[in-house]
Amino acid sequence: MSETQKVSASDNKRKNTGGTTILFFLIGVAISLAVGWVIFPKLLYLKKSQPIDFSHAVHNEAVGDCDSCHFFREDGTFSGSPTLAQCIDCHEDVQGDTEAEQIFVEEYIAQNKEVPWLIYSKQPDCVFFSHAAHVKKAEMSCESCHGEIGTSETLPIYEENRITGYSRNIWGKNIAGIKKHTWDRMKMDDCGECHEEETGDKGSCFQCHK
Amino acid sequence: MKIDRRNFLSLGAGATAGLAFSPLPWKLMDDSSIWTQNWPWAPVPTDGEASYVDTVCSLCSGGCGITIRKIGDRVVKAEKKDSDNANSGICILGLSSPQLLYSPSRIKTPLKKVEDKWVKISVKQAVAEIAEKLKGLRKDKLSHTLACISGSSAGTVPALFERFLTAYGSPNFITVPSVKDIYKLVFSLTCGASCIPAFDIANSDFVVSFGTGLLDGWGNPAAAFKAHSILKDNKKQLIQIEPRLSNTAAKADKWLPIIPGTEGVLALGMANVIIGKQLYFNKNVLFDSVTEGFEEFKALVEKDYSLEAVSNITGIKQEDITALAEDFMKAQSPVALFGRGEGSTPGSLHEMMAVNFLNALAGNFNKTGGVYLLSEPDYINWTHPVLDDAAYYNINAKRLDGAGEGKYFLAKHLLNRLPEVVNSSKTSPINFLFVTDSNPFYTMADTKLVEEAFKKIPFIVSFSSYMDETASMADIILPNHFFLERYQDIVTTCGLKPAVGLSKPVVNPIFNTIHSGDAIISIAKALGGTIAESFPWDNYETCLQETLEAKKDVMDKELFWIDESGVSNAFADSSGKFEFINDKTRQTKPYIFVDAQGEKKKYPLTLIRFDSMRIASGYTANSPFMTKTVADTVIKENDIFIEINPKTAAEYNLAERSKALLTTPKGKAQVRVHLYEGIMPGIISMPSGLGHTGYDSYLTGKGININELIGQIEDPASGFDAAWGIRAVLARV
Amino acid sequence: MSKGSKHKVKKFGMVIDLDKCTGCGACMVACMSENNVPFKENESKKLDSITWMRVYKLENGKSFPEADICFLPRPCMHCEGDRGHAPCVSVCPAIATDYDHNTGIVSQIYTRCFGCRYCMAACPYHARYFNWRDPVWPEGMEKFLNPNVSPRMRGVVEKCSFCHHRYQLALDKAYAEGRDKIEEDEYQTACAHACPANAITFGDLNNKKHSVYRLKKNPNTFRLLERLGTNPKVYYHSSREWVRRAGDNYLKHEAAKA
Amino acid sequence: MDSALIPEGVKRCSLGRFSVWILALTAILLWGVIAMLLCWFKGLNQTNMNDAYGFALWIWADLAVIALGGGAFFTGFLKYIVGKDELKNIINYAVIIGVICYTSALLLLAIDVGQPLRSWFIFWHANVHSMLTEVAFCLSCYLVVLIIEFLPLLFENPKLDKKPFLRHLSHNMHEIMAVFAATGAFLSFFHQGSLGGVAGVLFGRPFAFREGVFIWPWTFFLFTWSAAACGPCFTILITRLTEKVTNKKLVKDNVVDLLAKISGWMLGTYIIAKIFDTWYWAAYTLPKQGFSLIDFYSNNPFYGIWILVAEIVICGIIPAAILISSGGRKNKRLFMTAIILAVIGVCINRWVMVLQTMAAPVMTFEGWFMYYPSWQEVATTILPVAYGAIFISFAYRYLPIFPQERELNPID
Repeated sequence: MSETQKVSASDNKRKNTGGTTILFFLIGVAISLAVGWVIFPKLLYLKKSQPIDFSHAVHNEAVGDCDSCHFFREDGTFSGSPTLAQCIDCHEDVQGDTEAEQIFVEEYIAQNKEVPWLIYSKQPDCVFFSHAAHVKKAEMSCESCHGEIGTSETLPIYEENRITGYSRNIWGKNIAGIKKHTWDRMKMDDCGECHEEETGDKGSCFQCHK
Repeated sequence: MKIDRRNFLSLGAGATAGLAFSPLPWKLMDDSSIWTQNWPWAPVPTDGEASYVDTVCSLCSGGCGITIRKIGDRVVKAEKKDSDNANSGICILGLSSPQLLYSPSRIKTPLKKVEDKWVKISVKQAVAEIAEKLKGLRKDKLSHTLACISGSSAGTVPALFERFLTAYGSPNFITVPSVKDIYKLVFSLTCGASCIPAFDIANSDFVVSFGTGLLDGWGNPAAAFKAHSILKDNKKQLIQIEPRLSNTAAKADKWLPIIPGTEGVLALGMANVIIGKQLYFNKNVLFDSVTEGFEEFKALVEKDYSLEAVSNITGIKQEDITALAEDFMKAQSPVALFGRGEGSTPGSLHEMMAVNFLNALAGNFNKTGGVYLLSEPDYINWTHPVLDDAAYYNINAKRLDGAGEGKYFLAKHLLNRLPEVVNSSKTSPINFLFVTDSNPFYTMADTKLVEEAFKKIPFIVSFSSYMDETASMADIILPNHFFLERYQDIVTTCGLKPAVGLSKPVVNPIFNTIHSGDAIISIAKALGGTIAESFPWDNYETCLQETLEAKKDVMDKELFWIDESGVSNAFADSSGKFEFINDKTRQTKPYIFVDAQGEKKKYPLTLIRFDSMRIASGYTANSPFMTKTVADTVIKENDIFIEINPKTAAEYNLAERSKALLTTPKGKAQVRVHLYEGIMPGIISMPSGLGHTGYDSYLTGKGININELIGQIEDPASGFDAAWGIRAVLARV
Repeated sequence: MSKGSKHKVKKFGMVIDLDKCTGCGACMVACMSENNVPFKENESKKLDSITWMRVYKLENGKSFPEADICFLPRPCMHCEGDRGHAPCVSVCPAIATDYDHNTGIVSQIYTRCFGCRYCMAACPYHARYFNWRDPVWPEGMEKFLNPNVSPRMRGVVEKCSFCHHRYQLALDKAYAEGRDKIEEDEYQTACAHACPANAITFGDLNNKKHSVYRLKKNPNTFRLLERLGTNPKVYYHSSREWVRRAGDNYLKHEAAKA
Repeated sequence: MDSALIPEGVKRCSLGRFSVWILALTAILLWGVIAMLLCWFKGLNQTNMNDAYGFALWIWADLAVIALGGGAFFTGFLKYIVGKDELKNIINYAVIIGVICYTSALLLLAIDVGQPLRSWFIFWHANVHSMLTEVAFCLSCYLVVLIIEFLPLLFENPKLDKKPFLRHLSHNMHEIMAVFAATGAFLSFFHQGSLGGVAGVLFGRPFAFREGVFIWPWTFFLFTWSAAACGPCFTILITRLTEKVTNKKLVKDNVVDLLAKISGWMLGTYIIAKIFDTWYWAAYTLPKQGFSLIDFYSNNPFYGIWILVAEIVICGIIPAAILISSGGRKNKRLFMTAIILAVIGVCINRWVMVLQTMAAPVMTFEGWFMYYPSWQEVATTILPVAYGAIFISFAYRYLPIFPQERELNPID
């Protein structure tokens, strides 16, 4: 908008206005998009470190299988994260030379304190997830839902949604809800999607709710 | 470039448009709704490994085998034990045990009353203080002024308390009476030996119940229910005789409303029909070889219990009486039940004996479907406590309640006499009182009198787990573990075969409480001398282990040890026969049935109590869940309802839900009115078990304790409380 | 339910013997204890008192001494309606309740429900309850909460689920043991299991081996409000004619269903 | 002070007087807002609803305001589709009343649900079988239509009218208003009907249940019909009320007369259908379920046969007869009586379909359930009335609602 151009005052005003209006509109859009896509997710999730840096890889090598630590109980329920009592079996004393193990033995084993593990895939209380139905009946592998966590050297940062208190892994890492793997997102629709594929039917409410 | 208002509007519009294309509003909308799934103020139960622990419920005397479901170290559910064992079952009270375990009215630590306020003290301190006081009493040669009120007389814990009193030098161990005491009396008087009856209801084909609350809490409720269901399956008859259409009456094949207090008359009237028509010949039992005193009995019923007289007294038609007597005798295996309601009051000895004569006439003793006469499990074989001179001298002092002597020669304990004895003395004859496993201040009739007596007693130690009415009157409370936290042997006599059950700790004690067995052992040890010597056990658990010996292994596995040996030692008396009338019974001046207290003119109505499974009226009080099941025609807000026949209500100008003032010779209470066609005109009824002043906000202040309105009537024959009601009057408010 | 395997549809239901029911209320407490049903200080306002299982007291309307009463436990009827269109299921605007064609159980999902209460208006049995307030467990009492049932929040509807979680747990056990099927006694509702009078029988109405299959065929068996077409799965048994008649509405001259 | 905002050629009261009036209304509004907040923050225990009354005063109010707001769609239908052009003189007001009624309905629903933060589930997790889903969708869509219908009027405010963009927008919108009116009529037909369906499909509730065609019970059609009949009556009632308050004639009699005549015929035909429906229900539907008509009008302290007579005869046949006869319409007193009775009639109908349905026992061993609302329920139900009055006050003051106002009230 050159000032040398001879245009009537009113025209000038209108043009100026039209241009800036659009410009401001676009700025507004840009700000919102930036806030929504970049800043908001950062604010929404509280990052938490696990109490101990646990290496699945090391343990997997030592015990050989997932179900050595994550096993089914006699009544068919799944034990989930190991309790201190299980860990003590091997870790009564420091075995290796890692700092993590030392912390574990000194702060937890010695004080008989359960480790407050943060569970990435913990479903809300209203969900009844049957490991038996998936692992025993449908013979699915752990990896098909949990991915490669079993071979990881270190534990990822746990992200807790500040509003809901749930793990970010449930709603999905990607804020847009895009997923590539089964374990990228664990919302109800994801359960339904797989159920529909495998059984031809999303299932009834009570199949997974309690 | 000038920035004006328009630019800002534009910026805002852009921002708004942009937001719609960002995840922010949508994610917030979703997250806010997810937030409502788990509001921070709503609890999320922690998950863990499930485990099941079997134990024996001791919330009532039934002693059912139950299974406790645990998650981690939490108790989440009580269930009936899946087993064919006759003793496994559960009732509404047993199902409440998780709530009772975690109840806010639990006493969390030993307490001492200092200037009318509770002060927390340690177990050690409590034991030391109690021992100190008791030492002083003994020094003053007043050891016999120690008394103990115990909820039960069976099992090791009551035995320890009784032993303590003996070793200390007091004869005043008193148990809370129930219909079982009368049962024992009836049979020891007529069959000659100490035995307890077991009514084989399930196998009977004709059950006549004289007001027995078979389905209202009598005996072991779970077992009684099972037996009733078997009756139904086999299409056998149940006849219920009582003035109110109780739950039992409602389930019965026939309900015969009777003027309350005349049940014994009916029984003797039936006996007259049976004898007159010689119906007993069919039964082939009434030979002189098996009974004594029959001719005398026959003469008595023929003289005083003609059909016409009985009909007039009981309000039951003559033909109904005849039919009932005939049907009873026609049946293969008839049985007559006695003891009113759930059996918390002993009742009139003569009434019970009268009904039991029907069993005798039917010759159903020790027969399938009849009455089994069994001996009580006898497994506590401790050496006699060591007595020093002080103890020896005082142990032979007269019992305060007078039981076992003079006109009370039949009774062993007479708790009902205690208030009168205490109140009539200038200073309390009891200086020190232990209250264990019972809540006498609440459960005894004539609350005012009881309160006066309790206030007069200088020092009371309560062993209650709950802040109940008696505990709140105590000076020191040494709270017992809840039954899910402790070992204890439970003698169950309500089943077919007497059994000893083992309550096992399911969880570690959650509060700073102490097992009453351990408490009494500690007190004994603190007193030293022969008293300590009398308690050689380190703690209660070793005592129990040593007492039960090999039985404990059986009980650990099976929960129950069943005394197969002691089936019956009945008829071990001198004659070896059933004695209708003998020297002992002649002493009790036959057949005076207890009437209600109060002038008929001033109090034209009769108030009776009714028992309900949904309201626990004994030592254990209602859980919040149980109170939740109580109908709004029983309790509304804090108002209690009395049941009244619409005809009677009309006479008093009372409508449904009207407020009325209920007056009895013993007290007054404001009540509401529930019109009920299932109650005899002229009779009003009120549930027992309400009107607590102790416990928590889920129970306190709801309704009225019927014991405040009913006085006790000493049964002339036995000395037990035989009151079944009281005369009353209503006035519209 | 893997593809191809012949899957027999189950239809869980109850037969309640009213001749045996003593009205003791054990089923109510068993249910409340099992299902984390909240309680409050005053529960005498019965229209604001959550009782998934409620025992009604029926009266025959006659005067003393012909008066008679009968107790009738009322869980959710798990109506099948017409092919799964239970009165409550089809009205729910947000699919917070559904009819499971594999089990015949009508669900209620507390986290989906937004509290419009249309289902309560639809249910003639008053089997549905609303959380008018936040549930509160006094300090310490939250310890007995069952982790297999999620506690409800205020503002949602809840009702009897036939203890569906017990079915889930039984299935889990079966799967872990390499079984597909569960036995009759492996899945029993809390009320049926607790009933001291054995008045409640629970099982698969489609399974000839289950007791309910036989019991429901007794001529003295009836269902509540059958004439409305709700097609409930809870059957009642009574030898008393007046009780059977009380199960449904009849015009004065009509005879009750045999 | 606000003269720039007041349309040309009309007279309005002083700003001071207006402020006092608005303040008074705001006080009532605030009372409602407090009750509303109580319900939101403390929960629905603030109401007297209970497990027998899942639906109560609010749902009645919802159904009633939507029926009364039906004047908007039906007047629009008559003007734009049928071509009754005179009605342009009242359509603006009908639309405004519609907007008020429908926003009120949504507000009440937002208070009524136990979990307001989840209320969007009705759209996201919609159950196609539920009448309530149909209601929610049609109601929201129709509210959008109503707002679109209202916007041009808003832009006619002298201040806004100066913006060329808005003026053009307003003009163009006017031109395509027929399309919106048609859409509105269509949507209204469905949601008015589905509201009838809400009660009519309850086959567990014999009092409400009606047979019907395909998926729609007869109440579906009866509700639409009654809304079309009584909605315009409400528009007329509010118009007359406004005239009374402003002390001005705002709409010519011929316009009102036309609308009233159509309403009369609608009401007349509706009431015939309603009588037929009641007869069929009593004679065929109920006996099949073991009930007789009198079961629903006896044994309780309130619901007697009088309510049926009141609904059908007093508030149905009588007003219909008055409105159909030109003599009846000419007589001012009779006319207003008829209009008021018609409005009451539809409210009674909605009341019984909700409240009496809840009250009547279905299981033989239950009794009638009686209910009275808590103050919080009453306050939140009055809230929309205050809000509506404020809305109308502002609209009347600043918008040229009544095209005939200038002509009828010339400024000297």
